[in-house]
Amino acid sequence: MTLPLLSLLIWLPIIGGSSLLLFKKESLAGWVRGFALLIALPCLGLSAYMLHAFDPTRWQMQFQETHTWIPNLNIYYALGIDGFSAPLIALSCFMTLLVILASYRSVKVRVAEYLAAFLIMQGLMCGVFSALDAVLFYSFWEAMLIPMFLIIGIWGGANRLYATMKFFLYTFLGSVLLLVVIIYLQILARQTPGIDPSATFNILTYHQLSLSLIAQKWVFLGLLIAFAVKVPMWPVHTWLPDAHVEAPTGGSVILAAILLKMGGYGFIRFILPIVPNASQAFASGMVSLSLIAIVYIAMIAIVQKDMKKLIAYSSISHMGVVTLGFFTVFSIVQRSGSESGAVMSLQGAMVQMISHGLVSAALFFSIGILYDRLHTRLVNDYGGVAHVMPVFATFFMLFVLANIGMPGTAGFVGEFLIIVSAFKANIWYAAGAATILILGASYTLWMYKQVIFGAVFQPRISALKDIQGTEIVLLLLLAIPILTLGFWPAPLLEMFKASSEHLVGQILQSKI
Amino acid sequence: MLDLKSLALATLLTPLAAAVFTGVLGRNLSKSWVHTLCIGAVGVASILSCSILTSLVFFQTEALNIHLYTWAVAGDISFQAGLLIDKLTAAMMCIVTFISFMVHIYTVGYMRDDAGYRRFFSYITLFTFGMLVLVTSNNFLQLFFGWEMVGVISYLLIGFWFHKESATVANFKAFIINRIGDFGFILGIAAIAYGFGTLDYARVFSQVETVAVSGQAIMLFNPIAIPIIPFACICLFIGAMGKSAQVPLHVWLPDSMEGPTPISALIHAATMVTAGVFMVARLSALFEHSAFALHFILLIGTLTCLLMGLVALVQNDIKRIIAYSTLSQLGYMMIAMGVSAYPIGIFHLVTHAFFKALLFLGAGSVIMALHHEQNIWQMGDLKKYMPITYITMLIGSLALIGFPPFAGFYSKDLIIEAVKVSTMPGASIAYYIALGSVLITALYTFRLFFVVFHSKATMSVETISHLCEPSLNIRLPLIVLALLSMSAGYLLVGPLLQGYFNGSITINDALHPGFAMLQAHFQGAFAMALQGFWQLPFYLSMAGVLIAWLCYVRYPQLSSHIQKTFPSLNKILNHKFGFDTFYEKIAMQGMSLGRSFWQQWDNKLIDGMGVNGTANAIDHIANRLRQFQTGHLYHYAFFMILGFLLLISWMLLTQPGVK
Amino acid sequence: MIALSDYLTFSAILFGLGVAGIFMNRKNVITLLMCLELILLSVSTNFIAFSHYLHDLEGQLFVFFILTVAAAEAAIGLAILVVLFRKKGTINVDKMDMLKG
Amino acid sequence: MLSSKLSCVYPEIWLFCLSCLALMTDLYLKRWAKWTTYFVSQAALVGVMFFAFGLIGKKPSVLFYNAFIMDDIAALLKFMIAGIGFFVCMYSRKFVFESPHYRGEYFVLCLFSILGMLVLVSARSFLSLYLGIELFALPLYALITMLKDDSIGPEAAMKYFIMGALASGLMLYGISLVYGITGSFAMPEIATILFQNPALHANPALLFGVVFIVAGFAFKFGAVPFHMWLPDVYEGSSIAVTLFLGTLPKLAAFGFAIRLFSDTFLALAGYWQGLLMVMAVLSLLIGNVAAIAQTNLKRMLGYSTIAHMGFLFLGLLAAPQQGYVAALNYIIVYTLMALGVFGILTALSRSEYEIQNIHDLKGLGVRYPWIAFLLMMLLFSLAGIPPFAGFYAKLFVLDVLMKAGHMGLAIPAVLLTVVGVFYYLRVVRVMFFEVSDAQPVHAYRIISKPGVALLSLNSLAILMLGIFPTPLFNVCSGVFAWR
Repeated sequence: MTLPLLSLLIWLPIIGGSSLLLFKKESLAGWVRGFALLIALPCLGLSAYMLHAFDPTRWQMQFQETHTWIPNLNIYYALGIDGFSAPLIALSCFMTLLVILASYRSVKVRVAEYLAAFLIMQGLMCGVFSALDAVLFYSFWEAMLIPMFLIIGIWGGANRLYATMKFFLYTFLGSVLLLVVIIYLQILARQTPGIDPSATFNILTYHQLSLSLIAQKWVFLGLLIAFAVKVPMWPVHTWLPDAHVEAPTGGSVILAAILLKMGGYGFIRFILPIVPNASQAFASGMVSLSLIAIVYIAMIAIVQKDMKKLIAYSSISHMGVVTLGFFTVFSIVQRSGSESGAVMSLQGAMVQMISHGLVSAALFFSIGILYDRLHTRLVNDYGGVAHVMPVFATFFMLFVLANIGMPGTAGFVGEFLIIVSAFKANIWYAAGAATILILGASYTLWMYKQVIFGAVFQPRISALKDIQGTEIVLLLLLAIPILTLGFWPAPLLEMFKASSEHLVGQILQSKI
Repeated sequence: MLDLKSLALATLLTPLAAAVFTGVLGRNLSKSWVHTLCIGAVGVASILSCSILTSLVFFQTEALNIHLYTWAVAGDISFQAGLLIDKLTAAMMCIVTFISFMVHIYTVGYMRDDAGYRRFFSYITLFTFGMLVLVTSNNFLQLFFGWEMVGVISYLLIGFWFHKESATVANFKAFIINRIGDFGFILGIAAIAYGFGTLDYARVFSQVETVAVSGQAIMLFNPIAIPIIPFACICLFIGAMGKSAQVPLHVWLPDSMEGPTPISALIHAATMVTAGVFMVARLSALFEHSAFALHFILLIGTLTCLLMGLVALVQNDIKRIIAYSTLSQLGYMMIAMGVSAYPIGIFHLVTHAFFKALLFLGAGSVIMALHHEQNIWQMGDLKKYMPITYITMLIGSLALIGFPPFAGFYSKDLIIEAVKVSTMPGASIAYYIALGSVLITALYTFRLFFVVFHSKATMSVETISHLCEPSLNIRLPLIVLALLSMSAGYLLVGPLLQGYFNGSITINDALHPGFAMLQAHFQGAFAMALQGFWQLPFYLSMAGVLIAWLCYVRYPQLSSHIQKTFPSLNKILNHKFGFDTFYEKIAMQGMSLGRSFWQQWDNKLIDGMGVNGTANAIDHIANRLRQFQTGHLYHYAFFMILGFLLLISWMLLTQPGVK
Repeated sequence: MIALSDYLTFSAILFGLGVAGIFMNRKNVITLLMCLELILLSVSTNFIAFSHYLHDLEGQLFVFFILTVAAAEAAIGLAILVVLFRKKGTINVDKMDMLKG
Repeated sequence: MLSSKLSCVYPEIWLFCLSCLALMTDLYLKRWAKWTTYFVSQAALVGVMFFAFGLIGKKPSVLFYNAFIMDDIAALLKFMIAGIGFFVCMYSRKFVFESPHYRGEYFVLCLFSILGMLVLVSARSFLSLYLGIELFALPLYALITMLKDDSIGPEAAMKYFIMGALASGLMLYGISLVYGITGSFAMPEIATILFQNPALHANPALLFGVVFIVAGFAFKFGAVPFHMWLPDVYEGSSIAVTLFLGTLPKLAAFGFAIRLFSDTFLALAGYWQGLLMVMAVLSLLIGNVAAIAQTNLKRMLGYSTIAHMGFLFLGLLAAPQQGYVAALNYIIVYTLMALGVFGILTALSRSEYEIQNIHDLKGLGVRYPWIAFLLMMLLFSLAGIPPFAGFYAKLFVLDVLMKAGHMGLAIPAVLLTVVGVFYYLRVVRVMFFEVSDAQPVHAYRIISKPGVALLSLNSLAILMLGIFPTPLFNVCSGVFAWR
């Protein structure tokens, strides 16, 4: 019997996290942290093993597990990963570990609940990325909201009541239509001859369904609302800045690093392969929305005074590049006639997701480090931090550079590939995407300048202590993959290759 | 002897290792360890570069073009990191490592008392690595890597004294303006990838003909399409405009003088800012296929050359004057590129590196001696106190104005000749402007020189009492660079015109015969220098010197009189032609646009009306609904009956069977 | 001979009066109880009429049960009324509006 | 033969006997009255559970001159009613005992009401149906006035009473019309007549009758527009009574629905489905939206009940077989959730200080983290968020609904669910996020260990039924299998 790797990745943290809830005494906090690490580390190990054992040359689902769950409705506990999901799972495990590490310094109250929430969330995130059954997917997808809601609500900032409600309702509103679409598709699957009647809720079955254009358009819109809110795309992005600002550091990190990626993942797992014709029909609209997100949101980021809000807007802008990468594929193929450009675009978008996950997390951790010390996120409350926290300033510089897409950091790879491939579609797409070079640099470096540079005017800044111990480890753990990806993204791209090629093949096949 | 690959790798990695080592462990090392390590590393790199050059020139080693590793494979394009070592590269490597070496030595003295001593060394050594990556790249992507890397280090170094607001504003500005250039650059790379399917120089160059003939074009708007090569060239050149500070993307360079003087010499005069020139030369095979792009380059180069020279006339900060001079000289280099005289442009790059580094270092020496006073009007009569600085500065100035047979003479004269013989339309205008700029160059150079060294001393007595020559490690680079500023042109002009760059720079002689004609007319360096005394540029520069002497030494009131006579001209020049104001306005507009996006659209429209609006509407409806629940039994009963009637009528209206 | 429809009309009128009484009366709770009785009586009339015309005894049987239940209902209703009066001091329908919204 | 048939009514007989016994003990055993009444009641309910469980899976049998049927659905519902009644009594025991207004009749009335429910779910004739309904409703009117000293209790009781009587009057009128057309009270016979005479379908008198009966039925569920009593009654009764009202009647009403729609008027499905549709949409809309504006927790839960009944109707109207299965699953899960929520509120309340407002729960997450956590799970389940049972119940309903082609109903249903999420979250928010350093708003009762264990069992059951929804679903489809 083979190891049920994916199930372990899902249930180990969930069960472990739930058991943490038994140790609520504040005096046990140290043990609880150790125990949480003891759960998170093997998970990371398992995910590393998964990446190692994963065969990137195959697009088929790997490590598949199928068990009966709700047989009356043909709902199965079906798991499996392909090149798209494997790195995202690893990223989830990695980020949770970092969040636990970060909690050593920044979380002092209700430690057990805090760590439990994150561990449970880790399991759910892995579940989202590995579920092959649509209902299972939806269950994980929605269940994720609960721990996040609590994290923001309990450990969040002053305006958390508004932010949590907004976060939950916004994303929930998006996903209820997903449920309707899932059920609709499974009804269709039942009626379609030649479809395995026992797999009518399977996402891969949905990929094979043929749909009329009008049906595709409705399905597209239903799915779009769910995923666009999560990504988030303009104009349904307004929950993110509020949620980020109010969330504790760990919450912001997971929100930016993983939650947003679930939206992007939804696009490649659902929208593109299930309704390719509708995607094509709406592609130019989607591209426009992405470009608006890139430019408009970046311009908003420029005028932000709150660091977290700034990075939140920056996240939206960067995710705009991802959606741009997804939806330029159609015109790339149309203009250049070759599929390889489209493959590059998808690969670029996926790399952008991973790199943005790392970079935004790193930035939020950095802001969290400052926040732990001064308890303010306003740019103007800082200045001259480099004098007293040189090591921190160095790391922060690296992350800032990664955020503005500096070659040699992870942030560059995805943006570069998407600009290069978008050029094949339309020069203006590429030009629009490339504005992120200028605008991104403007707001990020402006923040860096205000916070890190300058003279020290306030005594409380001169009293700051530089980072040490776990904080250095934390930032180092983020810096290493950011630089590695920047200088050698080949393995990651290789990971996405077979799946991207397969996906391009799928979306070019008319389903009408 | 080691093979070229190992040599090149060693050249690249030695500075990197030293930089990383000092960067990570610097705080635990003593100052002498740090500078020994860094100077050693750059010295080694410099020697290795020379040996590469030697092996290419004297041992006729084949140029090296290899892949080191695959950066990524995406779609059908394989992005690889690699090395291209040919004579152009080797020349650039030598210049970079050598000037860097000089600046390293100079820094020991200049930054002696600075708290960020170790950091500074780490940065400039890393910069050397970045610059080497840039010049040794064999593909566009790696070029961009180096390009951005030096940009970042330049950013860090301009803001080296980050406690100064002006420094952090300047480095922010520098970065953003460079990013505008990068915007073009990356689109250019994308265009190359689109048109050629590869980013490898060699493979791109080998396909240039095919692509040019194929008529592949980029659709801008529906009827308007631009062929791929001109488009790519223009875009790439926009990148070069950012890095090489060409009008209108030049505004960052004068501000970058906020950084310590050694980096002004190294980065903002000798090496990084010339990267754009290098790039155009490197890609000559591509640019040769686009007359349009060459015209564009010529136009931009000419504008930069003239306008920035004019601005230099009214500056009062010693470093800023030299910075504007750098801009003007970069304009010259671009003019050379524009008329397809790439080797001459590179030649000017080399000589300029020597004498401009010299001038900056000399200025640094003056600034040090005067305790960081940079206003030339607070100086004067320094020749008495600083003879070595005086002499080396004089040599540098003469080289700059192109006094035969100093280095600048050869390169500048050749550029002017090349423009003169160019057959491009509009080249004649460029020629006259280039000539005029010779006069301007001489004027601002010697204005600076006379005011600083000859005019009456305006410093306080106390300052004067401390005035003395700087220490040896500052004097040494000055002297070495002065020697080179005198001799480099004489030594190098021969090999240059005898085809040194054949094979690494492509010129279509049929279309652009200028360089070939110059080669044909060349009769030796000495003869050329002699001829130089009888030619127009010489007289113009002498006139410039004379005017400067009259205005600033002989009749010091004259300059203010001229200023009063032409107030509007003075105003324009003092406003630097309004470029800064223009950018500020754009930035302000952008900010207010962003604010309105945020407050009007995001907060008011999407959130206020859309999100919260929906919530409020539902809340409102809810409160309305509550009012129906009056609490009165008779209302309840009434609604019940009403509902019952509703059900009945619904059934009667909608159901089949009941007609 | 009285036709079935006459009975039905009669009982419908009774029923309508009962229902109308419930939502038109705003004064006294006791009136409401009476209206309820009226409704039950109208229903009983219906049952008996149908029972007669269908020649089926079950309908009349049903009426017995209705009468029994009506008695129980009235008992409970009056009991509640007593409590209400004790707690509130009034049995005015208009005054029963503490619970609303 | 008789004995085996009689065994089908063992639950009712047992319950009736023990109810009387409880009444007696309460009357005569002064000193131990509280406990004996309680234990007798619990024994009664356990007995019903035992007998009903034994009847599940047996062949349907008909008794009392076709007035009473014992089939799987009846057995299951009886089992559930008794089981939940058992929990209701346990949850409310402490609160009830401590109340200064305690009367032994509390348990007795509960038992009699449950007896009515048992009769109702087994009804095979309109006569037994009517008697069941009245028997189950009349004790409730009395219950509502109990355990309280204020005037809103009687007010709520009076409103419920008048409205309930009006509703049963409407229903009786409907029954009389149906009787007049078909000449029968027996449900299967009416069904047969309707199947055999399609011409009757267009008879306005019959249709009026159906609408009258549906109105009576909708009143029991509290579906819009027959819902007005529900929030008032929830608010006006003592929390222990709300606990009873909020759970058991829904199961009984479901039995009513099955008898009505499946056993009697199946032939008229095209007609009553339209009615259910209107009521479902209105219930979802008004229930969810009006709940938002509430500050009183019980009232809010009342409106939320209305919304849930709307969702249930969606299942009922969808399709005969699968629709009932989904609806049954939904009602069972809903009842368990409501049981948990009201149970926790009852357990936390003290008779002198009942939990009334949402605000009263402020800081519960700090002082009783575990209880708050359980309540949170239940609320998320009510909101329909996976992995709790509430979501899967909704999923099954949506599935059948859309399979029946009612896409246009599914979309408003899910959108209104989003509105619903808002007020459930608000409670969670109050419990966990609004931490006040000031004195507690409300001095909660300390819940005993066994009490916590019971509540945990209840809430975790919701979680487990979410993670493993199949067993319950299989039971639900099992009881409809023979049809």
